[in-house]
Amino acid sequence: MTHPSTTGPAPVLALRDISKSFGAVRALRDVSLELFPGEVHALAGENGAGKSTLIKTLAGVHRPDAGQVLLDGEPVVFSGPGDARDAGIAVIYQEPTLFPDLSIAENIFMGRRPRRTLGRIDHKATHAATVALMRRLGVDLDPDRPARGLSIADQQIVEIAKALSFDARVLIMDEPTAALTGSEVARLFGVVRTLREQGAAVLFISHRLEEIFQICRRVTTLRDGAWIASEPLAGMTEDDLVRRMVGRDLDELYPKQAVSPGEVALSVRRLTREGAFTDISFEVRRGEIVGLAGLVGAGRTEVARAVFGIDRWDAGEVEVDGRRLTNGAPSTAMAAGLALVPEDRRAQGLVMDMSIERNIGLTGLRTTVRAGLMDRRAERSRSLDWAVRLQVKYARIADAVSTLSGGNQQKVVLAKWLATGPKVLIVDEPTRGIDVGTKAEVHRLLSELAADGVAVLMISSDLPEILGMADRVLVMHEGRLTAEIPRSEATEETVMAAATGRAA
Amino acid sequence: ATACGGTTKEDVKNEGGAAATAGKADPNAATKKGLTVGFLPKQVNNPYFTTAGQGGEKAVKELGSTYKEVGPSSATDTSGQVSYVNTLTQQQVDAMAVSAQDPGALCTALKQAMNNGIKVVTYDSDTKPECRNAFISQASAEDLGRTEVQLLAEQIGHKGEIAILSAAQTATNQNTWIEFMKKELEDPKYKDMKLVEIAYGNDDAQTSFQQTQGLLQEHPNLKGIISPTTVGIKAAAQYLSGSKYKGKVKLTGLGTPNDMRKYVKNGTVEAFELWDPARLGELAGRTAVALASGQITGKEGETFRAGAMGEYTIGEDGVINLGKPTVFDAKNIDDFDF
Amino acid sequence: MPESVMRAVRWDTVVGALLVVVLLLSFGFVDGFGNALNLSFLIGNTLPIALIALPMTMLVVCGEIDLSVASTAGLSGAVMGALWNQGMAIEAIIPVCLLLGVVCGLVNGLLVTRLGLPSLAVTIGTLAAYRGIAQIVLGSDAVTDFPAPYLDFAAGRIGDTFVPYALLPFLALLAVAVVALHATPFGRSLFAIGAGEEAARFAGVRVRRQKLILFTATGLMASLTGVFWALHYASARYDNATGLELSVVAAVLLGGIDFDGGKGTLGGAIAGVFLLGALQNVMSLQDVSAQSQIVVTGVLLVLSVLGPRVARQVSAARAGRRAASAPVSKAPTPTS
Amino acid sequence: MTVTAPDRTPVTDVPRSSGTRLVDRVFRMRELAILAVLLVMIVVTQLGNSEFLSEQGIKDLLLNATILVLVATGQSLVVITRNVDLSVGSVLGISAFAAGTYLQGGGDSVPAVLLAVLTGVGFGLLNGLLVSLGQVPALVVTLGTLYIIRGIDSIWVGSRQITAADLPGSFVDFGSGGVRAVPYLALIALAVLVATAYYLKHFGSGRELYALGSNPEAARLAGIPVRKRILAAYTFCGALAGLAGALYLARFGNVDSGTGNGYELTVVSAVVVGGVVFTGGSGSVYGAALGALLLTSVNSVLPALGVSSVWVLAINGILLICAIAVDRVVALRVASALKKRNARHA
Ligand SMILES: Nc1ncnc2c1ncn2[C@@H]1O[C@H](COP(=O)(O)OP(=O)(O)OP(=O)(O)O)[C@@H](O)[C@H]1O
Ligand SMILES: Nc1ncnc2c1ncn2[C@@H]1O[C@H](COP(=O)(O)OP(=O)(O)OP(=O)(O)O)[C@@H](O)[C@H]1O
Ligand SMILES: [Mg+2]
Ligand SMILES: [Mg+2]
Repeated sequence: MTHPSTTGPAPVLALRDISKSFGAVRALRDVSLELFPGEVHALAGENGAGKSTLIKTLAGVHRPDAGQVLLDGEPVVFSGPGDARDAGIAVIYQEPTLFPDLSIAENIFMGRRPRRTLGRIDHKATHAATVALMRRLGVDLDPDRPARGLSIADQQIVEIAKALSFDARVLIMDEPTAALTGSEVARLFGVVRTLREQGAAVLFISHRLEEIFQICRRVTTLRDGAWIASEPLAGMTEDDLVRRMVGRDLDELYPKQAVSPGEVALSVRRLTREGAFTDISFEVRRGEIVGLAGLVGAGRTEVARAVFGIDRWDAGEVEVDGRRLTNGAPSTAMAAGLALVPEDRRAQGLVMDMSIERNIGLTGLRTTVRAGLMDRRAERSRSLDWAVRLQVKYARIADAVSTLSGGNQQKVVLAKWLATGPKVLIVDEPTRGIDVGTKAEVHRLLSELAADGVAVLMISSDLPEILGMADRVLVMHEGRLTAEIPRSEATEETVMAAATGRAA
Repeated sequence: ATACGGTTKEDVKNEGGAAATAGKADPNAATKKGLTVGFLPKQVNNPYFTTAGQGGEKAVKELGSTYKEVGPSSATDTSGQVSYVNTLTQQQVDAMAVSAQDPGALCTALKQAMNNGIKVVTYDSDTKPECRNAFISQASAEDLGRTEVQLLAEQIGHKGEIAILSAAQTATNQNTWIEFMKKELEDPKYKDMKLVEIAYGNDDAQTSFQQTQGLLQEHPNLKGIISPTTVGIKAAAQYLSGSKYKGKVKLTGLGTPNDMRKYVKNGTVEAFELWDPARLGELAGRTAVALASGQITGKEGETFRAGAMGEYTIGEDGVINLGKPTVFDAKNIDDFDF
Repeated sequence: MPESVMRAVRWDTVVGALLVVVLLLSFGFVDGFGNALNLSFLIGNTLPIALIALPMTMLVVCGEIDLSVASTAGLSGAVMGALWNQGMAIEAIIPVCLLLGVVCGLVNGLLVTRLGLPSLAVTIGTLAAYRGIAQIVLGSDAVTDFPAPYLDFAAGRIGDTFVPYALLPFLALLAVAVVALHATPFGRSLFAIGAGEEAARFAGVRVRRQKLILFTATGLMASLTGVFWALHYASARYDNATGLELSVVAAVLLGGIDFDGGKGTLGGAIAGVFLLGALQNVMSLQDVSAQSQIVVTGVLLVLSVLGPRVARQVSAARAGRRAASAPVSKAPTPTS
Repeated sequence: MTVTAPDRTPVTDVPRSSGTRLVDRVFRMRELAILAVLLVMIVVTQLGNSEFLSEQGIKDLLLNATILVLVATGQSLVVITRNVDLSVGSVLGISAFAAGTYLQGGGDSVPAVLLAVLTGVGFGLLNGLLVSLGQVPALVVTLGTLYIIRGIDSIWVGSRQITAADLPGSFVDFGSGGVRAVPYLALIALAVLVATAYYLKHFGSGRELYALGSNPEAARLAGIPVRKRILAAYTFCGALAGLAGALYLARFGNVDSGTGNGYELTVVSAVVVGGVVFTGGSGSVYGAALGALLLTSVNSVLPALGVSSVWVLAINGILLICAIAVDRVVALRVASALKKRNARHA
């Protein structure tokens, strides 16, 4: 295998010809990788390329079917995640793995808390250490609050804090930034740079290519479980990287079609939910894509949940196509033509143990019915249709969605809601964890839907995505709408100003 | 039928239920050998029923027949008992001796058994009379009820508040005895005694324990407790012996000598009574064989010889009385072992 | 191995097969098993468990449980007895009892769905409460004099066949339940609720309503069982059917219904019910003691969860070997 | 991408006054709710019957609770790990009989208690191995072992029984004796309870029990030895059930094949009433102990008030539901207070 010659020390961690299969799926085929101290190494590939599987193999979660893991040049066999941790490898998994009932501090220090005599836990020291970590990341999370109820972004931050607390030699991060906005990402990168200077090796996965270019020195690309290349990023362009990942040139990432908006499809008036958001009013017209921007925790998700009826609102009203929605009733919202692609795909978007087919079918329980009974053939063809349209990569449509890669799971969530043929589509972080190729596809799809007269409300923490796709941008700050910016005036500066509350 | 066309209790009463005991008794018929007699206690693994079963086994073997015992492992598993009746019917035993968990629930199954030519004897706890050929009563209910009151009255000097700690609220035999206790208390010589409460311990040690505690707390002037159940009296005795009430509150009722020996010796209990369960089982076994041999049919007035136990006469409703219960106290308790 | 075969080796099919094997062996080798009378005993005594197992399976599939079923049955039996003693007509009593069951189920359902209490805790509470009310209603009475036609219907069989009359309505109910669980949107949503309640809610499934319906149906079926029990055993007492909940739960678990929710089939549950019933019948006929029967039930339960797990590992190992040579699968093209 | 300064205020230098306060407070409030219910009940009873809180009365209350407290303590450890042990009643029964037979044969008290505990440990290990190695649903497995152990018990015991007369007098006296109103048995239970609670709060492996109940998958990824911990929880639960068996023998002086029958529901009720959540990860042994005390006290309160025993069962059930409802309402209140407090835009 040809690696570009690297100056400096020997690799701390290396994979040699690793293969791993799940049942009939060959997730990794003869993949090799070397991680050097003091470098940030990117791992790139489409959804389902095998990135997470590779990381789990490094972390001792999966035992490779063939091949070797080398630590400091010595072959090692990790019998479990504990072994990898003891070897100085810290991992942030793609999906947050917190203990909802334990405090944030306990989550961070689980298993290796500061001790007092007789092996008792030093609760005070744990608390202080957590405070210090939070300060380093520049966030304000109470170390004593339970992890239950944290937003995905906050969960991700706790995961990062957990990994940092190890002072590990090797830090592995599987899409740590997927749920974060610019400022948190910047903070994170600051910390990562410090670590790098201290000699740690970092393996970084992200579907946001600009982030890869921002912080990484080398990149390893995977395609369909196979190793494609390991090379320095210097001199590469985003297009080069995409070509490696996808094997072809990329379509335009933001294929926004110009549409002239029709009549009002979704109208939200003076909506208030105590403790979450206050006095929210806006309209979305047919054919329009409206972006909803804001910092993490601004309350965007809460607005979407309330509009769809998951949470009850305390005051205000919501209309879809002129029909008033009942407070707290998702089924009537659905009947009125509303669809919500939720932010947390694992808990809210999918029934993980159910098949792809049934998951997509779940939103069609009212339509794929004949004489009161399920019409299985209609259900299957509806599911297959959408799975294929969204290029979900799966072995069998009857497989549980839990066996899919993160990005493919996200596609199933989209499929499930697009299959309802909504009039108003609310998408909350629709491309979180989706690779560039598919992201372009999702954007094209949203754009087409809008062109067909669907009103789209797009919540996203990916500012370029908002700017690229939205006809209008609404901005929230601390539970209130602070700005409405037309496409022509929307720039990073104007949106961020409103999001941080600096502009009225 | 009533005006609205439904079937009510009245209609059923008018129909009347006649259970015919077919055939005619031949007192001189030979005792058949090689029969199979199935014993079906309320609960297997219950020491009381095991002792009774041993008596039955002795009798049946002596008469040259085969003894077998089946039964549910819980005393409240009525459906389990029903299916054991079905099983015995299915196995075509010649007679069965049943201690019924429920007077009505076994009826359908028992009648089915009788239709299949199987003789049915109940012992310890009866069913409705038409569902069996004969019932072996451990002692007349009247005797038991009245003597227990007499025993307690002597111990407390015919004066003071008393209470009863029974088993389950539905236990038929308990309820009959309690009725007779109340009747006995109507006698003027008990005018200074007052029955203040009947508590139910469900034949469960812990519940009986707590019910005893409750009785004592609620009635600080309580002088005596009657517990006509072996489980209840044992639990009450254990509680009393470890509490400040020991010796002050008298306890009597139905108990086995082995259970109660310790409490009689340490002064918690003066005297209590019981019939001999082994004799109860033996009589049940002999009656079953007599029925299967055609010596009796279960009609009132018929008599038969039950080996060394002597001659027995069938009373009203096919009831056969075992005899008077034995009273145990410090003097005689060591003569018994069951 | 062909996919269809692989998929057929699920625990519920195993239980079904086991039932068939037990029946065949018993017909062949156990004296007195095969005749019509015994079979009718077997079916009659198993029906109460089977009746409650129908709604219980659905409840468990959607991640809830109702331990108060036996008490509800006891309560409706007690009320039936009490009203009968009052001189009310049986034709009027039975609907009243069924209505009572609906109320009991509704109370459970409301406590679970409105207050958000765990159903295990709620129904342990109502298990005591309903039984207690039954005790207050009927006290120490045992009512046995129900009208003969009703008793005959509940305990009798069709001519000399092995078919108890009561089996026919049960089969009808079974058919309704199977269709409801496995072929309607309602049933589909139950599986979704059981496997991922929040995701189901986000998909517009009316979680609380579905659960309420199920609890109510469970109450109804429990009271129907109570009425049947009182007539079948010709005895209405407050402690009728005590402990039946554990038998139902054991049978349903044996049938491969996963208590975490979201998995299982009614066929499996009913096979589990009758497997236990048949085994008990056979063991009794063979003079196996009650104590040993308990052990057998326990061992079966443990095997019922260990079995599928071992099977899964074996088939996973096999699939792994196959995959080594197979090409990577791509997204298939749509078939329609 | 432009990076704007985060508007979040940095964390203040002074850490909030003490350790894991907030999470604890949630538990503590729930325990207080149960305690309040218990106290109200006792005060009302005392007003209605002055004998209730006499020395004997208090002793009885404590004695009644002892055995359930022990078993509930063990059970809550298992429930915290998102499992359950239904076989505790059977284990209690068989270990009580084991200790009894040993004593009957002229053995000493201490080895007898040890024998009971070891019997419990044995069955606890069996449960733990089946659940953790087989990775199968605990409910089914322990329902299975409930039947198996009960069956073995009744085959072994048959119709034998051990009565107070068979036991050394000192052993039986110990069962009902105590320091004034405080029975020895209650002191044993209290010691076990306090030690367990301390362990759960202050030791890493104790916290790990909560962690793996809260999110088993995450626990695996965090390198927690999941199987070992579950096995330990079951063994401990079994040991306490065994100990409870020995104490049962001392207290009631009577064991037969039915001892402990149906106890599992009572134990589960106590644990649930005590606020230990069945989906794992939260609850405390103090709560479970309070739940046990509440349940057994109800059984003493009603007879002491002269409520006919016909009503006891119904009232029991209704009280149980009220207790969990109160607990739930309190929990919801705390949660919403928590949310308000943490809302970043107050
Ligand atoms: N536990 C599992 N069982 C079966 N198949 C699995 C399992 N985990 C992963 N796979 C399969 O392995 C392949 C690689 O998945 P992996 O999660 O590594 O992808 P990824 O590169 O991380 O993708 P993404 O960018 O979407 O996160 C996919 O086809 C996936 O379906
Ligand atoms: N289910 C929940 N329980 C408790 N708190 C919650 C819950 N969901 C969100 N929150 C809190 O409410 C606040 C608003 O979160 P929300 O998710 O609405 O923000 P957002 O603008 O959508 O940000 P993002 O989605 O980027 O995290 C956050 O502080 C979050 O921690
Ligand atoms: Mg991934
Ligand atoms: Mg959000």
